[in-house]
Amino acid sequence: MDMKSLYLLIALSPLVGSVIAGLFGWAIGRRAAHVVTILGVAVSAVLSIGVLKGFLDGSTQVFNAPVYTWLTVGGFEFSVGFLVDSLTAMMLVVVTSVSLMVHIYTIGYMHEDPGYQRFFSYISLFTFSMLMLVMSNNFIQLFFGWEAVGLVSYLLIGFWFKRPTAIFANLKAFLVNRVGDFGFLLGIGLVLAYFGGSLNYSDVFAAAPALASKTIQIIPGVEWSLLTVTCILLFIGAMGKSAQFPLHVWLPDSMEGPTPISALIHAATMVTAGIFMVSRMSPLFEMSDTALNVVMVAGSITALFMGFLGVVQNDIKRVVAYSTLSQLGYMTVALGASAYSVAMFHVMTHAFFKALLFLGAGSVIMGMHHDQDMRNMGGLRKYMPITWITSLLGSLALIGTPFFSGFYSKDSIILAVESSNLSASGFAYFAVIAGVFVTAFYSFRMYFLVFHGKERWMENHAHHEHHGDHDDEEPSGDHHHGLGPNDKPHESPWVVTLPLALLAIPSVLIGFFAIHPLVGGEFFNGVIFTNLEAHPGLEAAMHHAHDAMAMGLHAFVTLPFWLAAAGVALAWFFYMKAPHIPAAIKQKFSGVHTLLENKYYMDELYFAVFAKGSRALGTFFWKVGDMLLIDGLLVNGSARLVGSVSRAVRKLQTGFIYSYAAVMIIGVLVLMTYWFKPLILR
Amino acid sequence: MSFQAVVFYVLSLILIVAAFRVVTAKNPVHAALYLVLAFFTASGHWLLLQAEFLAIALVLVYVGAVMVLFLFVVMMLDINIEKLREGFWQHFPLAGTVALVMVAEMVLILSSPEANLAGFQAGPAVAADASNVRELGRQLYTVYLLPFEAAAVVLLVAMVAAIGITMRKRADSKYINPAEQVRVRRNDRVRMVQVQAVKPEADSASDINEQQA
Amino acid sequence: MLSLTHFLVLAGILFAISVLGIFLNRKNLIILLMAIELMLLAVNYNFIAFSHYLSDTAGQIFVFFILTVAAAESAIGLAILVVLFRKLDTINVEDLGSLKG
Amino acid sequence: MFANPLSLVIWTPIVAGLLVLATGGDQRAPLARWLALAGAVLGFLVSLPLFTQFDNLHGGMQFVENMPWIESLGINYHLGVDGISMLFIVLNSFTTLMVILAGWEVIQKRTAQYMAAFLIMSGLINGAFAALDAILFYVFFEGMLIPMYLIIGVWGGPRRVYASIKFFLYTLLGSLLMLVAFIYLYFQAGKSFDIQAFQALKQIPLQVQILLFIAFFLSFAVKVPMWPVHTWLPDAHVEAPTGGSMVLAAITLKIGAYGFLRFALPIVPDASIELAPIMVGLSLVAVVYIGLVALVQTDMKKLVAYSSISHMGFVTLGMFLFTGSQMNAWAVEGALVQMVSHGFVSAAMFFCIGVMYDRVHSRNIADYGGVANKMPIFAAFMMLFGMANSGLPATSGFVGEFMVIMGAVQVNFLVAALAATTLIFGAAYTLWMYKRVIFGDVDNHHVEEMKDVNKREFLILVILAVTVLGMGLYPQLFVEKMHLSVNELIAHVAQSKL
Repeated sequence: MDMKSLYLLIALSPLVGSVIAGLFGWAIGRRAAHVVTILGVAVSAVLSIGVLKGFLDGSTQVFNAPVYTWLTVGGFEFSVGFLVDSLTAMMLVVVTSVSLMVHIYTIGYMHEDPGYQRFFSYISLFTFSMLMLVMSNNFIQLFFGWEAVGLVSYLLIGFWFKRPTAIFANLKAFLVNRVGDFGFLLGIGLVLAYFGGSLNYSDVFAAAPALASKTIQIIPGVEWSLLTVTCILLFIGAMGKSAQFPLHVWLPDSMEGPTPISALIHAATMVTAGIFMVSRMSPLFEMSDTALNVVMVAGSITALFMGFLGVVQNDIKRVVAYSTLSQLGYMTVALGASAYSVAMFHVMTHAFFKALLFLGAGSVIMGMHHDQDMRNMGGLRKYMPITWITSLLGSLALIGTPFFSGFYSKDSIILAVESSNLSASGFAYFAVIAGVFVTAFYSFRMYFLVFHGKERWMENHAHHEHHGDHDDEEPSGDHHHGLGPNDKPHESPWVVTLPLALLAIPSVLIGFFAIHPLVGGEFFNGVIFTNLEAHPGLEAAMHHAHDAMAMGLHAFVTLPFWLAAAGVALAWFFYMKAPHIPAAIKQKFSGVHTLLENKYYMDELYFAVFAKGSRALGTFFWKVGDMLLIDGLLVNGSARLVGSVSRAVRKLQTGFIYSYAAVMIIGVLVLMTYWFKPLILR
Repeated sequence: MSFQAVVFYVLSLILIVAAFRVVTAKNPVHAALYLVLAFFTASGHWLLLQAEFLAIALVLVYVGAVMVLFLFVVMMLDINIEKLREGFWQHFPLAGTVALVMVAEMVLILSSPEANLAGFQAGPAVAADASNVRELGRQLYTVYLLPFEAAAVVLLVAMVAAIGITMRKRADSKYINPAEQVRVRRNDRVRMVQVQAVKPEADSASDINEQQA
Repeated sequence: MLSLTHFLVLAGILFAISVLGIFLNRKNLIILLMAIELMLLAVNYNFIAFSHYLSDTAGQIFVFFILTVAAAESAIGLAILVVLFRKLDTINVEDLGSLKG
Repeated sequence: MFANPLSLVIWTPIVAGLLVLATGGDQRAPLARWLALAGAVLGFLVSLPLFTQFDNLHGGMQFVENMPWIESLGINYHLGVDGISMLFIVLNSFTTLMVILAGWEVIQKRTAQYMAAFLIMSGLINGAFAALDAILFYVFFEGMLIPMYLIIGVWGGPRRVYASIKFFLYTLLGSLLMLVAFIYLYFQAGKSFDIQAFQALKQIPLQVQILLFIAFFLSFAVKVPMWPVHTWLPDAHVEAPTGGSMVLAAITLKIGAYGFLRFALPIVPDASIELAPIMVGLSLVAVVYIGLVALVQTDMKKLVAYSSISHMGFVTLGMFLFTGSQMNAWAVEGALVQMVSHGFVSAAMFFCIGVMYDRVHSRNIADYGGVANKMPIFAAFMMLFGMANSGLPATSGFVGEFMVIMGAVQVNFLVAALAATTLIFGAAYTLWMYKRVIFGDVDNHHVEEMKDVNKREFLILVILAVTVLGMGLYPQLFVEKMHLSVNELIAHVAQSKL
């Protein structure tokens, strides 16, 4: 089987599963639906692992060939084609393995949901789109995968379309993604227009060096470097997809969707598409420092400020969501420091432990009968041992405890940022360091609130006041008002705990083993291009990456480790020893707290400016522009004008002869004077 | 002042007074008679201009026929004059000014040098025996034959129209339309009926009484 | 010596008087018809004067045709007057406003 | 295999229409319907050889027919079709078939006349696209209005009379000046109304060219519709029956844009170049301004009507992107693809609204809510068409817009940026409408009683979905037909005629 059909099989098998489950789901029943989809994803997972192994031991070469011509116009040819190299191979494995775990997990989670087959069809359709995005060898197919992924996330967030908050969140997600795609499409336009007239990566990267100094006048008279504009536009696309600072508002709301998709889409795969795209475009980004600065600033803002928000959340899924946002910020900062391989490394490790945390949160929610409010939880470690252990491992990986995978990737990022010479690297370094403390604090706040301390669902069940968030229950059939005073949360079935265990392993070990080849070694050579002279950031990270064990041991003396430890200690002290202190702080700094509570009022700002603004503008254009001016004045206006003119003229017909005679005579007189004017006035 | 000028001015004076009286007469009959006077003076003028045939035609046609027609109509319709005269004089100022302006303009135009009317000298004296009528007749039947025939048609049309408009169908006339008589068919008029040759017996007499009752 | 202007001025005055007539009696149709006859007379004047001074009989022939037309016109005018009177019992122009716009 | 396919494509629907008309009153409605369906299918089959036997390697006119019609004036029955117009004839026959199917049980009163009107209109539209003689084009161009006027006027909604009169007058007034232009050109081209003779004219001073362009602009801008003269379209759509809306959106708008390509650009190239910035400006207004207006509509049909104006704004934008005197090949082919794809997508959207209207008899978004609970299959199809309407890749909606934006970036980045905002507005108004209508809980008892699509509706939805997806996944099939014709047009327009 030649490589092309192998890759076709990898890409298309989830699609086949999705189509069968989607169109014939009602016919083949629930079991067959999930079997078919899991089979599809499993096939592509196994094959992808084979491909990755091939790349690791150097046996498979880079594959770059078109599959079919989509469109030829004006001499240019657009085709759907595959480019599989080490970067793609890694992403293939990440996407397919996480997707497989989520598929298995969903069997348990969506057990009673009526839209069972539909859900399975959607998540395997998502896997197909993600694979197409990752394996594309040109911008068109990348854009196709980009939008298809946006569409499926729209479908999945709004999966329970009965819930008004869900359908609001999915519209918001799609539109914000579309804003990102708007910038992305313009970036592709520039690439097509100026980079040698082709959209294949290879040709574009070949044409890029020659355009280093080329400038473009978007606003007449202002010269901007073409590369900077293109890279910033492409990054806008990445911002939309990976929820970076200005376009991050949709990710927290996307928790409306069922938990499996939060794990799959909003933690592991879709949100990393932006990071993948930027590292794929590394040859372009390397040539424009301003773009890298923009990337770094956006990343650091997201990393730090979204971390703060994680601290005040009471809904378990939202805490994890904000932690995703913050970790994405870390990856973007790494991109900014042109440490693309480190960013991709963090993508991989993060995919595993974040998916683990999400699924763990999902299993806690199932245990608590779909009550997501952490204030009703506590001391679950006695009832849900596996979930407890795996969530603990996930949290440890997240905060970067040495030897865990999170540590290796996060610390490499910190090292890279520390030694980056970009103007924004100072602020970025501060943000990243402060982020470590904040991440540690909120992740262990969650850990202690959920797994340790008193079983609060018994005490305050009486006054089950309505807490802030409106998205707490899913209407999926079963009763959803949390545990009664005397119910006991039970451990989730094996279908749920197995994926947790399977995900826990890579969350702990993968960092140790993968740091050397990915960061230190030449796994990404030829794929990711880093201009080390100009941007030394990666140098430091690579230097440490040679010996994982040494890096781990050395960590105990470095600043990030102590910050993390301080974060954990503070969280333990606040939520175990003296639970009244957080409430006191909340009173004292109530202003700050409400600010954080309302997510810096970003949502309200966007809603007011964009949603209300465009509606107001639209109404103005419609009412004044169309109705009043064009319709009222021109169209009906002219009709009324003709009417009134004819009414006026009608009065002239008096019906009496003498008035006609008089008019005739006066007419003669006027004519006479007019014609003979020269004679008369002589 | 040659004799002609004197005659011209006298006749013009009469003409203008007559014309003025025509339009301002209270009684339409007076107006008609003044108009007759105006026509007579006009034919006098035309004789001055050696247009004898037309002068006579004017008298014959206009005064003879048209004015008679007017008088006939005026007499026939009993028009209450007072109603017609209401507000007669209140329009005079406006009418007067319009007329005056018109006269003034004409005079100005005619007397201005550009109109070089002076160029029109009186033609050579027409030979004594030259007959205006023969000349006119020759022209009519040679050069203007078509317009002449057209004029004849116009008159015919006028005649037919006048009759057509004013014709009234008398209600009581026993006029029979011969075309309808011709179209009558046999069975419209004749009907075959089966009648018994024998007179029915006495018993039927009682029926007749009943019918009459 | 009589020149063309005399006759033209006279015709002008006649024409002006008939205009005066039309303006003046707005209600009496017959006077209106007479004023029109007067106007035609004025026009004939001009023709005759020009024909005389240009010694070209065309003018006179044209007057001949004007006479025929004038006769026809007055005939039909009076016929309409008669029918009008028969229908509406009045020839007062005020009452004839039925063709109002 | 056909002697003259073009005449067949024009006259078969018309004859079929007359036959259907002959079936008379409503008691024989089924006969009228089946006859109409046969006519439409025949019309479509006859138009297929145009597509299959079309020679991609020949840019000029194909299937040409030329017979004298009125010798004294030099007008002849001259037909011909090239890469630009052929697609529309096939699209028109296809849409007529869809419309006949769509209006099957929906139209109860005067069914025969309804079906006949569509068939006759289909013939007239084919004529307009195939005509190569100016007067023949004008006759079909005006003739096309009458059936549409009747369709809106007779089977329309409450304010149908106002809408149909407005539609008719708007288009008619627009096109009168065009006739004047034809007559001027008639004399310039030495007593002949042949369009190719017009195009071949060499010396036309700029001043005259601008006047001619304005004449063509007035007539075609109304049809497209471009921004200031577009207000007839929402009214016409709101009042037209489902079938009427489908044809109006799918085909009649294309005549205007086709007119620009066939008349305005080749005959008066210098004026087109001179006035291109204005046209681009108007098109951008159409994309952005109308996009925003569509956002706030409360009536579904009005919303889709405004959205089709916004999409057609892309078409006119694509045609008038000049770099120097060179038209942009990308943008022109993008415009043509956008026209064809908009034909499918907007017809499908109107059909969906028609399906819902047949069940609830209301077009207001507020009267709906939670339709997905009752009509899941329909909701899936509407999702596909909604996504196509907002230009999602892999659907036909994306192809045209993508090519126009790519062309626009080469010409002027700001223009491309403004045009690209359609991605956001398009998605915003379509999906917001979709959310309020389809998603959510069942809103009221009307929605409660809605039954899912029946066999006939399902068939139409499947066919339209196949076309929309097919064109999205493999647009090459359509684009390769138009390459040479577009290149010839570009080369022709590049030569100045001053």
